Amino acid sequence: MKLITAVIKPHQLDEVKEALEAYGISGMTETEASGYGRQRGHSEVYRGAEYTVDFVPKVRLEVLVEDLDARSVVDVIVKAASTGRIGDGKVWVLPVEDVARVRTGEHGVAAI
Amino acid sequence: MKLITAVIKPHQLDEVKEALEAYGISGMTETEASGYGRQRGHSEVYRGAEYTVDFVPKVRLEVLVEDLDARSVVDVIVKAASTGRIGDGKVWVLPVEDVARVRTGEHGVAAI
Amino acid sequence: MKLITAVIKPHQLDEVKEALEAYGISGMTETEASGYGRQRGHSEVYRGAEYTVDFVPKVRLEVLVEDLDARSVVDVIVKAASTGRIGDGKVWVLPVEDVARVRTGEHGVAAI
Amino acid sequence: MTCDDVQHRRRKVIRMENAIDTGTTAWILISASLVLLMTPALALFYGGMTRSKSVLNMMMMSYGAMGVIGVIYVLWGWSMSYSSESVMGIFGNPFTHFGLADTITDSAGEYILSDGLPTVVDVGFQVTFAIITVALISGAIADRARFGTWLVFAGLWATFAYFPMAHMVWGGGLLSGDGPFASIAEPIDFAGGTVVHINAGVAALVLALILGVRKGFGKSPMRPHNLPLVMTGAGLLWFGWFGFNAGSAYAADGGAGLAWVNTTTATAAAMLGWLLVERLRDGHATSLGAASGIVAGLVAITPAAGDVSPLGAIPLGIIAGALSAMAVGLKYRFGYDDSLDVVGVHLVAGLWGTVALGFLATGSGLFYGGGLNQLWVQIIIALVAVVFSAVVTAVIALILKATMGWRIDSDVEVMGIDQGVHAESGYDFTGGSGRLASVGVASREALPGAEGPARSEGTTTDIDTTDTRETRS
Amino acid sequence: MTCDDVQHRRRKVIRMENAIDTGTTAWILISASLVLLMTPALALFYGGMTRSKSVLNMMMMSYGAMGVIGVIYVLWGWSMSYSSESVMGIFGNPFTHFGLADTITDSAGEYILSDGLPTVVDVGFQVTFAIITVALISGAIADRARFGTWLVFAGLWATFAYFPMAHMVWGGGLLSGDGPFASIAEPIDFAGGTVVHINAGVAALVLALILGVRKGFGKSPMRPHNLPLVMTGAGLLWFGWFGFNAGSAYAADGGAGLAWVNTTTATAAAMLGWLLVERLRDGHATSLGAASGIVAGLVAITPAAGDVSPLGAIPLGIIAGALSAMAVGLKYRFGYDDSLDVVGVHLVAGLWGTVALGFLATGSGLFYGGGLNQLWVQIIIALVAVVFSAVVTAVIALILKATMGWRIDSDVEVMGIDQGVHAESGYDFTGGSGRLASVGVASREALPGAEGPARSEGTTTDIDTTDTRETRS
Amino acid sequence: MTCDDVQHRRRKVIRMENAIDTGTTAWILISASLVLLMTPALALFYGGMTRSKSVLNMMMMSYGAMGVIGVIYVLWGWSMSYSSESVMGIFGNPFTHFGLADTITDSAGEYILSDGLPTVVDVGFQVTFAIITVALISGAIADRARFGTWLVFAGLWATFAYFPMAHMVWGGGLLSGDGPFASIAEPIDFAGGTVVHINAGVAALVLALILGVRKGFGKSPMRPHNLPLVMTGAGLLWFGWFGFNAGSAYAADGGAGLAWVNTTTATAAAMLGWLLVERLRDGHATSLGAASGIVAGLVAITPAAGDVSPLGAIPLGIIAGALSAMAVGLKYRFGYDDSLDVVGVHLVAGLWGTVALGFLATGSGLFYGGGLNQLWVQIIIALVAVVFSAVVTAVIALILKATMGWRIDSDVEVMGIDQGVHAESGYDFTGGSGRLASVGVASREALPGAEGPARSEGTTTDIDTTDTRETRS
Ligand SMILES: Nc1ncnc2c1ncn2[C@@H]1O[C@H](COP(=O)(O)OP(=O)(O)O)[C@@H](O)[C@H]1O
Ligand SMILES: Nc1ncnc2c1ncn2[C@@H]1O[C@H](COP(=O)(O)OP(=O)(O)O)[C@@H](O)[C@H]1O
Ligand SMILES: Nc1ncnc2c1ncn2[C@@H]1O[C@H](COP(=O)(O)OP(=O)(O)O)[C@@H](O)[C@H]1O
Repeated sequence: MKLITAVIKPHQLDEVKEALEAYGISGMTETEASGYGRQRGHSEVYRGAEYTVDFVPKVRLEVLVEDLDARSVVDVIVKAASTGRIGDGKVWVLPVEDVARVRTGEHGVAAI
Repeated sequence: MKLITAVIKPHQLDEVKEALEAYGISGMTETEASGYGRQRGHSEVYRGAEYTVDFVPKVRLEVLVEDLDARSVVDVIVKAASTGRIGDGKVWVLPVEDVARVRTGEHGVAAI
Repeated sequence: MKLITAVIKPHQLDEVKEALEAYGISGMTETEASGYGRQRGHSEVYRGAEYTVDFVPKVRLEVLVEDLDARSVVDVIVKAASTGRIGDGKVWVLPVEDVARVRTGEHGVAAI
Repeated sequence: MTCDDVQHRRRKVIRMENAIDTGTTAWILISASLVLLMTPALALFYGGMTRSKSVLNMMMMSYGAMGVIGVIYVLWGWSMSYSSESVMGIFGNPFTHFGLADTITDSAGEYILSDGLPTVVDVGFQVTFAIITVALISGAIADRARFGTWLVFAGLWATFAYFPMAHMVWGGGLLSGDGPFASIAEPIDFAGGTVVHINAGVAALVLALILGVRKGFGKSPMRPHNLPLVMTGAGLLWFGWFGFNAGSAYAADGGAGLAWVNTTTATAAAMLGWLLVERLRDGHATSLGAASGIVAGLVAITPAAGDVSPLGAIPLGIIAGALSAMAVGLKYRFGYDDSLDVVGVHLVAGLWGTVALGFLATGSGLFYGGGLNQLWVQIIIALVAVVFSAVVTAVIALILKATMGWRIDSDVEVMGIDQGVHAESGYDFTGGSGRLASVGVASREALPGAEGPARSEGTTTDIDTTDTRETRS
Repeated sequence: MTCDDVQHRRRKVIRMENAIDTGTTAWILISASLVLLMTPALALFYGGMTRSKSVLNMMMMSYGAMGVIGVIYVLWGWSMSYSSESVMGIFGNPFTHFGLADTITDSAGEYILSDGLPTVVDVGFQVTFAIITVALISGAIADRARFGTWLVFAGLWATFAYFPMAHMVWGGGLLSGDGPFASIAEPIDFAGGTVVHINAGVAALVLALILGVRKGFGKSPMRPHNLPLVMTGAGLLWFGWFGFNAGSAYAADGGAGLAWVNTTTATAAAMLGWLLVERLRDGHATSLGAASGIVAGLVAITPAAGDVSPLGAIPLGIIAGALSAMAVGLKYRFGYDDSLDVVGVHLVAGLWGTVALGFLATGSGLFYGGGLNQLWVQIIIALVAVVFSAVVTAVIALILKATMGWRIDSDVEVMGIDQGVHAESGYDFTGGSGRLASVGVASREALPGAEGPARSEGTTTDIDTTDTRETRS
Repeated sequence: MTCDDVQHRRRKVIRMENAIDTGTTAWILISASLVLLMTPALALFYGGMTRSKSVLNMMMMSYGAMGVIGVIYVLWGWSMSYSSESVMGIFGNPFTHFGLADTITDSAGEYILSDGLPTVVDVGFQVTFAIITVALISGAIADRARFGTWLVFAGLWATFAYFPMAHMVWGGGLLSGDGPFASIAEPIDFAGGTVVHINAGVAALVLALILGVRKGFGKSPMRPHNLPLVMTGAGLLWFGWFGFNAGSAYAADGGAGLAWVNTTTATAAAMLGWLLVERLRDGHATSLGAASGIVAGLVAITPAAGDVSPLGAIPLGIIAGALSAMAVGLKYRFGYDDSLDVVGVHLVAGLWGTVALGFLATGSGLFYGGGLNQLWVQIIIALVAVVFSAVVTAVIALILKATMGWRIDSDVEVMGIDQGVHAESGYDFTGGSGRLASVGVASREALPGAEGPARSEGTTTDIDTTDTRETRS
């Protein structure tokens, strides 16, 4: 099993979710995140003092998948999340040793 | 060493924390998350327009453990987090190559 | 490739970011987190009822690096994040199987 | 109608005057506006104190009281409070002035005046008291009450507890200067210690007992989610209370000025009293303590605002703050879930303020050489108010429990009453995900693109109460 | 000047009195203050309803209106509204009283009075109406309008739409009791159903059409980010509206009292009306519904506050709430992005309140045996107001579209107008990261340690509109 | 007492009148209420501007001032301000009217009147000015001051700086029309430019210098955490300021109306002035700028509200806004941490408003042909106020520094003063984890299930100041 983590732009979330669902993935976990990279932050001015905010809002998605699906799921995400502009984000794949479903106590692929 | 990640229902957090502490684990990191899965979200109505919120609030726990503890810690979490209802969450285990404690600079198992 | 996750004190974030940048790392993802460990939380009192908040605010940084950089990046982070006090946090290293850049679809080291 | 048709607050002699006093009229107009503002202020005070998942329901209980009482007051509320056709000194005949008949203008089409004040202005002033009193009670039943049951309760309680009590104390009834106890000493309730605070505080206790505790009461943390809101509420309450207390002088004169100064002095003192207890007992002076002390002081000075000196207002306030600070913990010991401490603040400080007049009333109080009579009569009216409110509230609440039911589903309580009952969330700071599913145009059509038929069964079932039924696939 | 130089609201005979009525003066002074407060209250009501990324811009449109109108009103606003030199009954000569010349004191240096009220107090009262009317419009163009264009629009619209309409209805113009339609029946607009609500509501519709929809309108969720703010705003609006309606009695008397009571009764009823529609249609009574119902009720009673009975105010309110609750969905059907429902609330309830007087006006209304004349004249003034406002607004808005431009960059719209246009964020609860880059001392130096020269080009380019240019390395 | 016992604001001749003016009384009653509201409004304005970890402490400094001054004003504040037993024209004898003796009623038990206004109403009005002035200062010492020291400072500063200054300017003292400078021209301070704003602004500067800068000042971002709160505060301040300025006319008359209109006009103009500077200098007009401009305008018009024309109020306001917008950056250049810009806003605009009268006062100002005398005397009273406030504040603050200490522990400062000092958090939007450990019933028992004995040592030690001691195991 693999854990696919995707850091994407917030307003692409719905599109990614729908693409995953269309692919057959129906579970995922989302966290709010902030990204630092080539995409620049913005600055704000309060009573003439300028603040630079370097981090840009992102959404971080985690999806557990079977080994075989990993590659295609990465592709699905990349396709759905892409706007072609700086800051579209990253997707990475980690090996997973075990998964358990809390409700049933099942382990392994059945638990995804 | 292993990294155990658990996505659970928010109001089970205290129970899981206490179960881990009883087991002998006394460190963990928590992030707020939202989950998408079999458990449905809810809808809200604003001036007659109905919005569907698909993601459900979850808590995401990360626990670094020694290899030998991994299996039992997963069990401890599953037991403590379970309410027997849809949406109780998932637990997964990742292999960890190195751990360092920032304060002391220690590495490896000593740093957990 | 490796994924380095660091859980640090919030007001060390800027220092760590600058140290990483100085080292040559110019991308990272940040999430707000809460930590539980040796550092104690605090208590609050509302109309005479005392609440204990066990979790302490932390920042969770994720940095994708090439294999060779992993060890040094951990060191850079440990050095920049350290204040010498309880609760400075942890850094851990996970193996990464694949990385993709969403904007371009590139894979592997080029995508970092 | 004739002018002696209406009996009113602190005035024994009602006479028809030809001349309007525009200054007094202006003052009561603005006082009425100030007291009306107190209910939204209370909604902030209460709303900030709940957890974020129930802030809207908490505010809605106050706003709902505005809706219900705002309508019924002009129908039968005024008549039940101030009709001179008193039924055994307990309530006025609801039909004499039903719908404000014979209240606004006389047969010649002229506005009816009483002591230079148009009666219709007084109606406005009075309705605001009825609203806030009902709203106060809601603090006891945070997070768990059916909204429909609350609205019905609001109407019934105003009718059977508030209007009669207003009649008894201010409308020439049993507890007024025309009542049987006045032979001991004239009972003093300047602006509503019995009618408003004891009345609401007792009702709160009764409701808390009848509804039972929230899930996790005494264990889970239920700390205020937004203290700046609480402090804003307390500040606006203080502001509005000038209408409540100084407006109750019924004139723009020195008496109103004295009530104004006493209100400020006692409130400042009560804030310090509460903070002092906290500092000594818990080690920290808190902002919730300051806000709560303000309200305790305002409550305690309410019955006394026109009848103590500013020097007397200082101990009255300090003791009110300290007493309430100590009383709010009792619910944990006795196990009633008076969620936002209506009992600890309004009942305790209301009783204290009413009884303290026995000592501090300038002229008739014990410390001013007036003997024990005033103290005695103050205790009597407080007790009558306690008993009356307890009985009436219990009867209404139990009937509603048996018929409509009081508690929401316990899973909805855990999920949050805002989402479950009102289908809303208080806050959305991230502009999170979600889809627009359908829009409620008159004909309630689904939007193009919305999946399936509009789910008219609402949201409350979408939580983990049921098992496999609720799966997506 | 002579005293008959000024024509004013509901008074046919303007006479110079020697004696000031301090009670009335006090009441109008506080009424003016209350109405001024309505604009910040509106900013809360509107601001809470937007997404968190646009809350500041939303509030700034209201505050900006205070800035612009606050200045131009004393320059030419008063004169255009109330100068007795009327230009065809449509507007007053802006020069007669430019800069309040001959308005405050007479040649002897005494304050000019009219019916016992100093005219300068009336000026204060009037400016607040002009401000709030302009601010109301902004609800239609949330999240997407250039701030500079808005400020210019505010000044032009007040000048060409508001001041003339005030003149027509209250300043002795076309739609007043001195106008041509008064021969049918005297038109009634007690406190601004036509001048304020229909006027602003139509302008909102026209602007929404001219600006076009927001990105994602009807698809993305655009739910309120802070409902406690919305409810607070509604509560403060109710409070402020007492100045608006009861202040429009122009005296501290029974008439003001009647307006006060009607305002409360109709508003309470409208809240219940809105909640009822929601409960039946959507299954949930919401807090946004309660807040919206309050505003709908306040709007509907505005033209009628002095001319219906409290019993008449109840159906007037209930129907206003229900109608508006049904009307807010129309924008989805017809595809105009009236973001915060100015049309559904202010135009619909404003029309209803104005026309309802034809039925409910005590004395002249159909239900009071007054025949059809009042109804007929109410429909006429409503229609004239609709057409006048539509034409004037369209001309101004189209000219601005062609010259300054209305819409912000669509990428800024997605990022959020607060960051893009005002270089601010509404909230920062985490005390997140960031650096102080430079400070704007008079000479605007970079701080020691700030990297590079101060970026004076601002922030709006720092977003993902451009491609490789914006990379860091 | 005799009636000439009290010297008061702008009235040279104090006469005992038999007749109360109820209109004026109503206006001053409501004005007092409005000014009292300004302090909670200030708490919002200031609270929203801090980081979220200090919002409660920031608000508590304002509320704490209400507590302390609310009590001491009736004890000795009134007497020190307005007793006719003046000590060298600097302060009144605190004992003449200690506890409001001989202030409320005369020997016959009748309310004492002065110019038709009951003196007790005036007491209420005055106490609110004292409160807000003290609260204003707190903006300079955000995030870092011991709460106990602040409360003591509040009481001392009111006693030694505010009451004397009120006496000097309004109580017939040195800077009044009865003082030595009146021979040049009668000094003008209509509503408190010197007494309130210069006084508080100078005190703020002195405190900022004595307390020193916050950790990270000029480097870390310290941006406002809740701008809607700031804007709400500014809106409520504007509203409350009508009591402050128009109430200072001491009558419900044309003079009050003029002050009202000037207040609105200058404030609108100042908002535009501030926004203009920002737009030109920084490229963005901000909401914080609008809110700040409002306050700068209100401050500048304060001394001038009754003595300029609305046309004069426009430049007075614009310049106030622009000057303050430029001045707020000075703290970075000179390195004093006047955290929320009390100096930049209150001192600068207060000085400007006071001095501008030399040019713009109708009648005596330079631009009105009055020569230089008025300008000269305005500069003198401003300078005297600056020096007096600086000296008194420095003495008090240094004594407190040496005795109680001003600064909280630097680790608590980093963690957040709310948690460290008040043991509270401003917000909890997630209903996060945590346990109820014990409850403070009178006898403070631990709850069943709470671990170990109640930790009475509070929370401040639970942070990373100590090392191994604080480990869990
Ligand atoms: N080395 C990295 N490790 C972890 N996250 C990264 C890394 N580099 C970039 N990211 C994440 O990816 C996001 C997009 O990266 P950025 O460099 O801005 O644009 P792009 O991926 O289009 O080149 C960042 O905001 C950050 O969240
Ligand atoms: N494939 C997945 N990858 C990552 N997280 C998942 C996945 N499936 C489920 N989850 C997480 O687990 C939570 C519970 O899953 P759900 O399907 O609702 O119920 P259950 O686990 O009881 O079958 C989800 O809300 C989500 O956070
Ligand atoms: N076993 C663990 N697994 C995951 N995170 C941990 C673990 N132990 C500690 N942490 C994280 O590291 C932070 C610091 O740990 P703590 O024990 O307080 O201090 P220190 O690391 O200095 O000994 C914790 O707040 C928590 O976020």
